Amino acid sequence: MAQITLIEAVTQALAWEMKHDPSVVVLGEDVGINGGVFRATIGLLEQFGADRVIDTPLDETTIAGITVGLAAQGMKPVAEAQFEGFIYGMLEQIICHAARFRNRTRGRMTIPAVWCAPWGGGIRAPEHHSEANEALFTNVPGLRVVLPSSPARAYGLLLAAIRDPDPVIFFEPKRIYRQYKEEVPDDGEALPLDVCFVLRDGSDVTLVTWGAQVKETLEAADALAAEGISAEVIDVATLKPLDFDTIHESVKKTGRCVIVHEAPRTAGFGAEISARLAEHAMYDLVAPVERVTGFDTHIPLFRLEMKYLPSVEKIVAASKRTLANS
Amino acid sequence: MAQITLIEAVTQALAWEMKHDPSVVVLGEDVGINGGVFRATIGLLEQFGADRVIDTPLDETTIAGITVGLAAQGMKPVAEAQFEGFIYGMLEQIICHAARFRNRTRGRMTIPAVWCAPWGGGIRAPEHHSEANEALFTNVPGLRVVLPSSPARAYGLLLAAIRDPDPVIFFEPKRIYRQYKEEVPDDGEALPLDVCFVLRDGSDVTLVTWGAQVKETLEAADALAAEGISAEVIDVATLKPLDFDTIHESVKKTGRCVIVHEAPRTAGFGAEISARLAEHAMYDLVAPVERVTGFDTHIPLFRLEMKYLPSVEKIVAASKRTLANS
Amino acid sequence: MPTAATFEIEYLQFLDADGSLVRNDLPAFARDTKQLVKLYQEMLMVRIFDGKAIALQRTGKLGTYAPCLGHEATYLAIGSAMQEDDVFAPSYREYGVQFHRGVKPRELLLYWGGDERGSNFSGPAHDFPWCVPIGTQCLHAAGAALAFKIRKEPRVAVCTIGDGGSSKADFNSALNVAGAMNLPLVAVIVNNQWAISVPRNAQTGARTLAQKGIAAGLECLQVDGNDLIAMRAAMDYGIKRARHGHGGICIEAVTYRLSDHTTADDARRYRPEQEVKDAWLREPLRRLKTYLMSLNAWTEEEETAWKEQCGRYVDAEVNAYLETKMPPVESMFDFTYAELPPDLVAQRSEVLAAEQAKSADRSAAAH
Amino acid sequence: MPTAATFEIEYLQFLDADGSLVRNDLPAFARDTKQLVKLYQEMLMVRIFDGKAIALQRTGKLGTYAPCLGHEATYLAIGSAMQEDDVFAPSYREYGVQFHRGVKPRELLLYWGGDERGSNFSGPAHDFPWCVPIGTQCLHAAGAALAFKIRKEPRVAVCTIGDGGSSKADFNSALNVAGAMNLPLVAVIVNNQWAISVPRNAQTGARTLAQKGIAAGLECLQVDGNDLIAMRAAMDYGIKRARHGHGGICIEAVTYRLSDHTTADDARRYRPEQEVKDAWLREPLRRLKTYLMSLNAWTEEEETAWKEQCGRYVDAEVNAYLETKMPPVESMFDFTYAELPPDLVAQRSEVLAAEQAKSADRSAAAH
Ligand SMILES: Cc1ncc(C[n+]2csc(CCOP(=O)(O)OP(=O)(O)O)c2C)c(N)n1
Ligand SMILES: Cc1ncc(C[n+]2csc(CCOP(=O)(O)OP(=O)(O)O)c2C)c(N)n1
Ligand SMILES: [Mg+2]
Ligand SMILES: [Mg+2]
Repeated sequence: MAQITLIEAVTQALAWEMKHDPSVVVLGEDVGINGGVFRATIGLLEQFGADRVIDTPLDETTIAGITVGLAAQGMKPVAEAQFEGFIYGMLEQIICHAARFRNRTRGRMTIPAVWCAPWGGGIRAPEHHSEANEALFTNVPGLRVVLPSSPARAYGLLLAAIRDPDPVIFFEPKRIYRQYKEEVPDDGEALPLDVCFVLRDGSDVTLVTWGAQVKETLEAADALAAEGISAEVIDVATLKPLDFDTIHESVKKTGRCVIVHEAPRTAGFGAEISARLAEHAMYDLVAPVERVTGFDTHIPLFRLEMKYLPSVEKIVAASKRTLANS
Repeated sequence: MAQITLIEAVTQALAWEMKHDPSVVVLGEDVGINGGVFRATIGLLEQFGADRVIDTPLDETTIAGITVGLAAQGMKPVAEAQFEGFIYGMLEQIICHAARFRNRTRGRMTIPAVWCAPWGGGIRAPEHHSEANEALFTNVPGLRVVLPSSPARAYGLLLAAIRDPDPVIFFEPKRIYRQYKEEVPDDGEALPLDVCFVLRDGSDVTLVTWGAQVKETLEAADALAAEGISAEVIDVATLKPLDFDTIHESVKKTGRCVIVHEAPRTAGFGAEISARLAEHAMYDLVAPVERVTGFDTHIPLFRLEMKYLPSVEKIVAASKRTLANS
Repeated sequence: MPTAATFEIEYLQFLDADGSLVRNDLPAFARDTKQLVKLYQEMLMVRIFDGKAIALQRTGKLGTYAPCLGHEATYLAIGSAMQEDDVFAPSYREYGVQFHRGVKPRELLLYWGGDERGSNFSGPAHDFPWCVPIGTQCLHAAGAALAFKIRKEPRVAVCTIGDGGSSKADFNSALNVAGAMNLPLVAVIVNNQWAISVPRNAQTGARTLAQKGIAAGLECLQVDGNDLIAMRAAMDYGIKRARHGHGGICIEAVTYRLSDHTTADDARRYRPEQEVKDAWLREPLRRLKTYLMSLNAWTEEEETAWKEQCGRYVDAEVNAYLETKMPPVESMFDFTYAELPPDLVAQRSEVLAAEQAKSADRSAAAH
Repeated sequence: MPTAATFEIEYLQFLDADGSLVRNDLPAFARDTKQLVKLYQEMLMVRIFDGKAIALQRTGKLGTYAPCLGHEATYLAIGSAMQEDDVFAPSYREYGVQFHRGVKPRELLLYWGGDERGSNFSGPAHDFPWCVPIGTQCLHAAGAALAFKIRKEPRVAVCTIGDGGSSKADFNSALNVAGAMNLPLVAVIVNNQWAISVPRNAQTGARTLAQKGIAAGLECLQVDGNDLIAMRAAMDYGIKRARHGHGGICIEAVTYRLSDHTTADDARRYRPEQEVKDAWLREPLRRLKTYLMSLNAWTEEEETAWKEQCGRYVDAEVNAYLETKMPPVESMFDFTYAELPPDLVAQRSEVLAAEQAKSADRSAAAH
């Protein structure tokens, strides 16, 4: 069995599902002969033809709107925004229609579609290629918001996203597209879309994160371990609907929580997790919740972007503060 | 001095500023001869002419984009989305450009523009006319998000919004457009854009809200008072940037906090306030924070919408829970 | 200079405002006067329903309502030209099309009455629901057309949009993708001259709205939208081309909004009375009636009888609407996802508990 | 059938691919060979800069870079036709326009080098910065044009967009509002045949891209974008009309992207080599050079000397770029708002403290 990267896992999942479900089509800019600017769709055109691997005109409004139309008429479209920073033209269709058709029509018409986009910073890209804008979607009822952080989870969660009867926003952490390889059996096994993944058990502090920050967070856990601090690491994976129980169980055990994400802090999705802890885990917490996040500024162009993103250092420091405080 | 409603205060502020600053223009759909579908711009066309009160083609992308262009070239545009539910076509321009021009150009080019929209539910309107989607904007650096809840604050905050050198999202709680009248001197006095307003002093519990829910929250405070419970009521007014100090000071005093908003709960802006309390006021809180909000569903069409919106009952019940818990 | 491209847009009319034929190449369907009578009857039914709906709103029995007074010919032409398995993507006032396709007046009333169940209607299950965000439905139709093309189904997607909506980015995107992918899309611009208070000329500098299709490389046609025969001929032409793989078309139906924009609007604020008076001289029913009577295919007696029949039918539908029970409160949760996630399950039972408590109180109070 | 409207789109070319005149009505400016020589020199300078920038990226001294190889004539025509107080709204590769308007190569390099300070450039302060979200700049130009109209300033706004970008909703919205409001907007579609890997024909079914303007009621013109003379004549025409209140124009400049899309792209994945070879035969510099030499207005010696001069100039700019210090870390906060709100003040000092701590550690370690 081959070892593959996160982005290869995305391709593998697309190929599996297209092979087994003729209603699945992929559409977007440069997804065809070019195989996507990150090669997420490489080989699909050759395998499935131009009817199912569709290069659209350059217009996100078009992509989002025909995706809704396709899904409403029995197809299962996987629409790509070339970068998360170009998804804004899709929002009217996603928020007004994809997220609402089931409710609007009392279930008569539904939108089983996936919107994919490379997500997040840290790859020295030009402006608008480094956003973390998941908070645009997490307050919208009817959507699922998914962010895999490993090849295996990318494969299993994307399969689940495509099979899900409701619209799913699937953000791909581009910074770790090729961070490492792992064995991902191409067996069509989906992963659940409603659970957080505990990546590392610990007893002193719970580190909650998603996307590319899983890398720094796990490294921080190692660093803490070296100092005798046992950190539990949770990859939220599906932000919406949120599996709060898994996070709560962990905090009951550790009494401490550090939330890590690269989006700006204020009204980032970390706030929801922190809020739920405040509301449901107040008596479990022995120290205030900490958030290690991007600042409330735009992510800078790449000369400074690493100063903006959460770092192992910052995560370690925040974790120690939760321990100092008690 | 005349007594005016909230929407009349909006018109009064627009007229004052247009009279005193020739660079101010108003643009949107039906803002001209029709005076806006809620009459927010009534009389402005007659007073200031078609060059400054501009009926645009029916396209929110157009409105938002030319607003950025106008502002970048020395005008102070006030752009109207006819309803908050039609603002999505404006997001690419607001998020990618209005919010970023100052940063992108190191201050060379700035966007002193205001985006207004009637906001929120409860007026028995058709679909898409009742959203509370402030969370789309509160995670976006570079924006201000303002929600007045009285005629006087509508007047003072709108003046401040137009004069502010940065882009401001100004949501008008349409349900209370005509709830009551009060004296609002037309003196061009702006109110600060960086403070919460304490509408009622109290010692037992802090009720934090914004927009139309200020009405129910004040009524809830009365109801609580009748039972001997003293509730402090805070109108956040400017959600972003957030004046957390005022909220924190109040919670230091009361030890309890109930956050009320009509947007869906998960990842609504209430989460940010709750999170900050968890992080900075943990030792002040004697009971878990409560959120009384819209459900994580779409606001229903009007037959059920009042069942969706926060009510005096729900606010009172939540407040009592915070007292029971301690 | 050498010429890169030239374009011509034709104007189609058969029946003038007075109901006389302006050309003699009547299409086949129009020679079947029975069918014309049937369509005229449906137009009349729509108009009677429309008036009734406004009355309901005025008496507080309906929410805001968008009338379709003056659009009847355009709508019945579209409805009758489409096949059942074609897909229709409307905006919010194309009742004539929808009634013809099986949507019930009671369902329409439920929708404007603030009840989602109205959009779960008896028309074709593949037809799109009413669409409030202007222009967005056109891309749904384009997506449907793409699905047909992918699945090699001989089906056509039809969308309607207003003159104002023809300015919306989405509409132009829909035309463009239809041209780029050669999709079976029939886009009809229902140019009723007004977008609420904004006149057609403030929307664009284009001489015709039909020419919006030129930008997308589509066939373009301007039609007298008050002339059922011309409008039906245009639809037959466009649908046939599309169904046979010859691509999309942009049809401008020139008509007039004889009513306020909605019951929440007062057109007298912005529209000259004289313009409306003149428009009444061009309205679609009168001219078709004149024409049919000139053929002795329709009489005043039949008209009176039919109006009464429509009245009874509409009244029955209105009563069915008025008798519809409130939707259960939990229904606001039940269609958010196929399966309710834990958060929603909790919120749902919270609401149910509160409701039960209340009714308990009420019945307690009753005793 | 009666005709509702007809349209014609002309194609403008003076110099063919071999540098011979195809028409004899040379515009006045083109008779001034000195000026043509100067513009040719600027085109050459842009090309030399372009190659240098690619080399910088390949050696890790620059981030992703978008070359403009092949677009030089279009860009210099636009730049030289505009007045200083006109406003330019580019996408991301219109360096020829911008250099002509005073932007420094070092600033351009700073931008692609990941430093916001590059957009605070020495060109006209009212010119828009590079715009990555495709199409959005066209509405900025329309807004600028509206500001000019409101203030009654005889200024023109010029925007450029790619063939791919001409599909973007915003572009069509910009054309439409320009037509509806009669704005002084000159929209230039730089049709270089490719949008990354998507060929022009996959973008639209329209025969020309110029005809996108017909939907908006604008003047439309298709031009050989590799012919400096034709392109400049088209710009002069469009700008003059706009400046005198006759409204907007949509100009399609037909050219070719001789390079990869950006340094992150590999066009060999999707584009036939032969097509590129053929395109080189039509490229803009060769034909203009041939023409100028045929007039004895330019020699190989001058060419060599000028190339060396460009080389020295570009090297100096590159060094200035390479020597630019890192921006201070706190600068990431300082331009978020005119005045920093408390949250940002706190976050800013947090960062500064961390930086100071680090450098303290470092110097401690050093001892
Ligand atoms: C995206 C969006 N913006 C604004 C509105 C508010 N609105 C509803 S109808 C309307 C005018 C539509 O005019 P037109 O397209 O000509 O259609 P008509 O109502 O005349 O049939 C407007 C502005 C909306 N529904 N959607
Ligand atoms: C809104 C948006 N979507 C997608 C992209 C990614 N992207 C950057 S350039 C490009 C192709 C542009 O092609 P074209 O408009 O022809 O301009 P060219 O690069 O050929 O000059 C794409 C898809 C973007 N920058 N913005
Ligand atoms: Mg209309
Ligand atoms: Mg191109």
